[in-house]
Amino acid sequence: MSFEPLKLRADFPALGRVFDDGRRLVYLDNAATTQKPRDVLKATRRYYEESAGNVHRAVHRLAAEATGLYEEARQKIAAFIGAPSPKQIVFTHGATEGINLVAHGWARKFLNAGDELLVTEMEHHSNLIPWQQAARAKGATLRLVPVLADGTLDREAFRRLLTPRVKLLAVTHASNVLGTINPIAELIREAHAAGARVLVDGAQSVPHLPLNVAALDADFLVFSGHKMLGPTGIGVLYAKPELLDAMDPLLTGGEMISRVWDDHATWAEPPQKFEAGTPHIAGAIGLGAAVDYLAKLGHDALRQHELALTAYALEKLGAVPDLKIFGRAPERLGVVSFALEGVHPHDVAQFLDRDGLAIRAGHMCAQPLLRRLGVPAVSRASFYLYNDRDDVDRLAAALLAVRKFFHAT
Amino acid sequence: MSFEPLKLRADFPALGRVFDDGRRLVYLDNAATTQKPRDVLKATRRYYEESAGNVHRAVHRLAAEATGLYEEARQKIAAFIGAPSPKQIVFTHGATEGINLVAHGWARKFLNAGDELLVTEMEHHSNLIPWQQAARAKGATLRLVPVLADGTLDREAFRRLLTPRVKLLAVTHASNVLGTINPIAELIREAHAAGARVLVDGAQSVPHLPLNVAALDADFLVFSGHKMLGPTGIGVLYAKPELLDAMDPLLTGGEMISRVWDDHATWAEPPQKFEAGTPHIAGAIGLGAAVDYLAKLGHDALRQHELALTAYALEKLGAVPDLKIFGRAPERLGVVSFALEGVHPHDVAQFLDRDGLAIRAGHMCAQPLLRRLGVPAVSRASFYLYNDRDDVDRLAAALLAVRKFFHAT
Amino acid sequence: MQLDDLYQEVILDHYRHPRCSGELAEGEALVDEENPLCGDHLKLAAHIAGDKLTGVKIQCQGCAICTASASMMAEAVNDLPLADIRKKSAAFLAVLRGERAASEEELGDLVALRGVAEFPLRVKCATMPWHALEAALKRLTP
Amino acid sequence: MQLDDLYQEVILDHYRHPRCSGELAEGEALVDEENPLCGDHLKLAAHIAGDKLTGVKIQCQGCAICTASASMMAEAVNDLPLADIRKKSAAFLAVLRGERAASEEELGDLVALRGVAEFPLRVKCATMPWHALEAALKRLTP
Ligand SMILES: Cc1ncc(COP(=O)(O)O)c(C=O)c1O
Ligand SMILES: Cc1ncc(COP(=O)(O)O)c(C=O)c1O
Repeated sequence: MSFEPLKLRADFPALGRVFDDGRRLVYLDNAATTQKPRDVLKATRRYYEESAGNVHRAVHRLAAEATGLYEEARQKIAAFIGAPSPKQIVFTHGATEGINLVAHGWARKFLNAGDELLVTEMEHHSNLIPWQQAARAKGATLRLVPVLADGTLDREAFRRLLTPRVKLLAVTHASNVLGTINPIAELIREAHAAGARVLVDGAQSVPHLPLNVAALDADFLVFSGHKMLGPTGIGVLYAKPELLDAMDPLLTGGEMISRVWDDHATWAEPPQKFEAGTPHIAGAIGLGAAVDYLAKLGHDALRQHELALTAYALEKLGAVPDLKIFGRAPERLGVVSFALEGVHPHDVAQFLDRDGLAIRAGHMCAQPLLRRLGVPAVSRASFYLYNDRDDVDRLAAALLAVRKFFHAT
Repeated sequence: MSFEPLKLRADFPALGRVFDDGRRLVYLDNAATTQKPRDVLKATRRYYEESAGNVHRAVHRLAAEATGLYEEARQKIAAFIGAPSPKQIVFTHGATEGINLVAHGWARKFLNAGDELLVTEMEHHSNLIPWQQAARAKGATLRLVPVLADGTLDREAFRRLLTPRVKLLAVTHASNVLGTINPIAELIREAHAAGARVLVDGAQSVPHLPLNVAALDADFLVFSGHKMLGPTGIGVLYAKPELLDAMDPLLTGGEMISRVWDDHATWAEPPQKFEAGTPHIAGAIGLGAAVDYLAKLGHDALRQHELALTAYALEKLGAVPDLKIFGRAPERLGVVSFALEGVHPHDVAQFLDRDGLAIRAGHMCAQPLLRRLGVPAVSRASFYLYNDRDDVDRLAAALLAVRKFFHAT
Repeated sequence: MQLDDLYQEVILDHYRHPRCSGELAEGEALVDEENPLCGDHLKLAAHIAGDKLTGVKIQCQGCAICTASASMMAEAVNDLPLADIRKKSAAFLAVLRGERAASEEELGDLVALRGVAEFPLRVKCATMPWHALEAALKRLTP
Repeated sequence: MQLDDLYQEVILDHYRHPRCSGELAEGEALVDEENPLCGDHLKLAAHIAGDKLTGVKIQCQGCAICTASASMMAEAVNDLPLADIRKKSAAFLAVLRGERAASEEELGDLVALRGVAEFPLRVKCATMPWHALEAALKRLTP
């Protein structure tokens, strides 16, 4: 199938936006959040306009329909990531909440003093701070696998750090700064061989890469809907059944109980056990529609498109004088972080915004990584299915213009 | 202003629904979740179709607009409940998450063994189980204020239980089963006089009653957007500034930090400190629009309408033979729970559904209360701004029909 | 799907006059199941004689569907060989899950409950007694 | 609002050649502020002589707006009576918050930064040095 970003763009209302000066929006901040196709908006609207009942609670038709749509979304998502059962799909706020559920409900329950937690230097704050907190709460030690100069993990160091004391490896499948795709299958295999469980932060990978969680044998996987065409406020925690059974819930209250007495209560089976309170019904339904959209597109076709576009971008940006690109991993996402000598990333982003380009500037929620890169901030362009070479050309041209403005005057 | 439910109904797409048999939907499950007016759907759609950037992170226009809309929603909500500052408004999943944030971040930090927590027998599971868990974790004792036969709190018992050992009173402003509106201002005053903090569960009251959190002097207030015309997946925790400062965050990760090192991190100021990860941007914006809608309507006018409708409903349902109504508090919401002698509440709801009426049947997430009422389940009709006397008439007629079906044959 | 199909005369009859039904004393019940969503509550007693289940007695507090299902089940499985019970249970649950059509031959009176499959939120009401039975069998034949 | 208004020549000049700027040794800085959203980082040293602030020295790692604001601020407040500094700070912050119009008389060169008020997400970049100054004054005059 030939991939036609320009045609796909028509599915995304926001990408039709033209600014006052006549320039069209070039959206290159997809690693932060993506735009939403009409199908997703339609699915959530349909829920609100037709079936806006609560789930799992009433026998009237609105509630029955809502429950049906909500559980159907769970099934779609299970199929999308290759989960053996929809019961392994817990709906969360997003990747951050998913990690916290494990850091509280599993790590705080099963870690002992002297145990170790392993993360990497390229983690997003969301996959670092919850483990700092869990380690502190349990007297465990948190260690970071170093990142090499090319933006890949130091595999030697990883093996050295992977002692029998390590109870969990929490690692991002792909870096939101460097674009590096980690060899997740191998990491999982080695961690399992060493007796450690593995949590995969799929916030950046699930939207872009073919992934089968059962084949990978991941113990936990988290991701966010808003980074994969879905609504805000919804995400997923996948886990193996025995882990969901063993874990404690973090949030308690309505919907997650079996029986309740004055002084104690028993929990429902997973996934309900982890979904306290009225869930984000519209969000789950919207994420189901997003997954449909991505599945129809085909993960392999999407990957080929992004690979080609990224190669093109690296070539074009490589030709911009005084531009330094961070991360040169051979396996990478369409995420390119860079710095223009003598111009602060914020100023770069401000000028690009004037030209209609939306990129991100800042610490990318990865302060430890940026400290190692020796910069307080970077600029980042990140691509998705609706970006094309024209977008990259405009990015390169805008960067040349910024450089001229700051260097010339 | 005269209140015209029929006109208002036109603002709600779902309420235009007509079933296959030609009957229009009569939605009487508002205590579970409410329908959404066009304004709310429009506001969230506008975000997705025009300004779908992430918040607080980038300098491009989409992010700037998204941040502006998100923070504007916070301001609207602050004004709506009379919060002195928008910084006191923490966006959550919903009421359940808000209670859990306090049960973890405040109670687990400040409770000591031997301390007491006070709740009531009419609490929703969401305002009971988190305190059971906190009490257990800290060696504190949880006590329940009894409910009298008429559905009001036993104020004598309350005063007896309100010893200096009580560190927190967690109480619902209004019961989702009995409809009872608790004398919240007095409860807060007495609790404060005894040295206890007060968390108000406003899930049922904020959507229906005029409420000024500063005048009430509540320490914490939680509520859910989906029960007040807003989107799913969004809610609010309000707290006094010094409590937000003192509380620990429950979820950690991106967006809630100040600085991050390999082994520790510092937190941002409230409310960001409690909003880890990408927030439910569309949800917050939608809740802002819902609050606009309610404010335009006027809380007093809404209250008058619901009072009149409830009086009418109590009269009409009172005339249905063999129908027992639970709760006869003088101050009440438009929430009426009942049981039809010899017919299980589930069967009642099933028959009403056939007639186009959506009501709720079950334990209402209040098993301890239902145990006291001596029933395993009840049926519940709950009203909102778009319900009118015709809806009540249809309810009464449908109940008579159910009774006939089960009693006659 | 009409509601009258759901609430058939035979179902209402079992609801009003549950068979094999009675108060179960403390310790008498093999299982004590609750459907927390609706508050349905069921206790079941029985014992094994030879290859048969016998003395089935049920105390059920539930909706018409649940109560009738429990009553019809009790009648259907009492004094039946365990192997037949297992077959019947599998057949009934498959029909309720919508996995296959109901056969009167196989299910007897229980076919009256097939309509429940059309009401996804009520399926649990009808299957709960059978899950309780399965749990009881597990306890009786460890 | 044009970007050229934001990045005026005077701002770019301060960005490229920050005044009162230099490396601050360990322990020399009164405050060490960071804007965690962009990674802007600023240290400030100064002392009091009589009723004046003097010896203002700043080490700033930030965007053009932040660096220029810090530089212009340092120039504007060095050797100024504390009372005048407080007035200037309040005026500047009010302008940046969009609460009132900028007056060249009051703010001098600093008026060049008024355009930042039109870019809400950049306001922090311009105000951060002033918040650092306020923190420093608090430490110097407890
Ligand atoms: C009184 C009360 N408290 C708390 C809740 C929980 O709200 P949510 O499920 O939106 O978190 C509800 C609603 O179900 C309620 O009625
Ligand atoms: C690698 C990675 N992990 C986790 C997150 C957190 O995702 P969210 O903010 O949606 O919870 C992000 C996104 O910012 C990310 O890029």
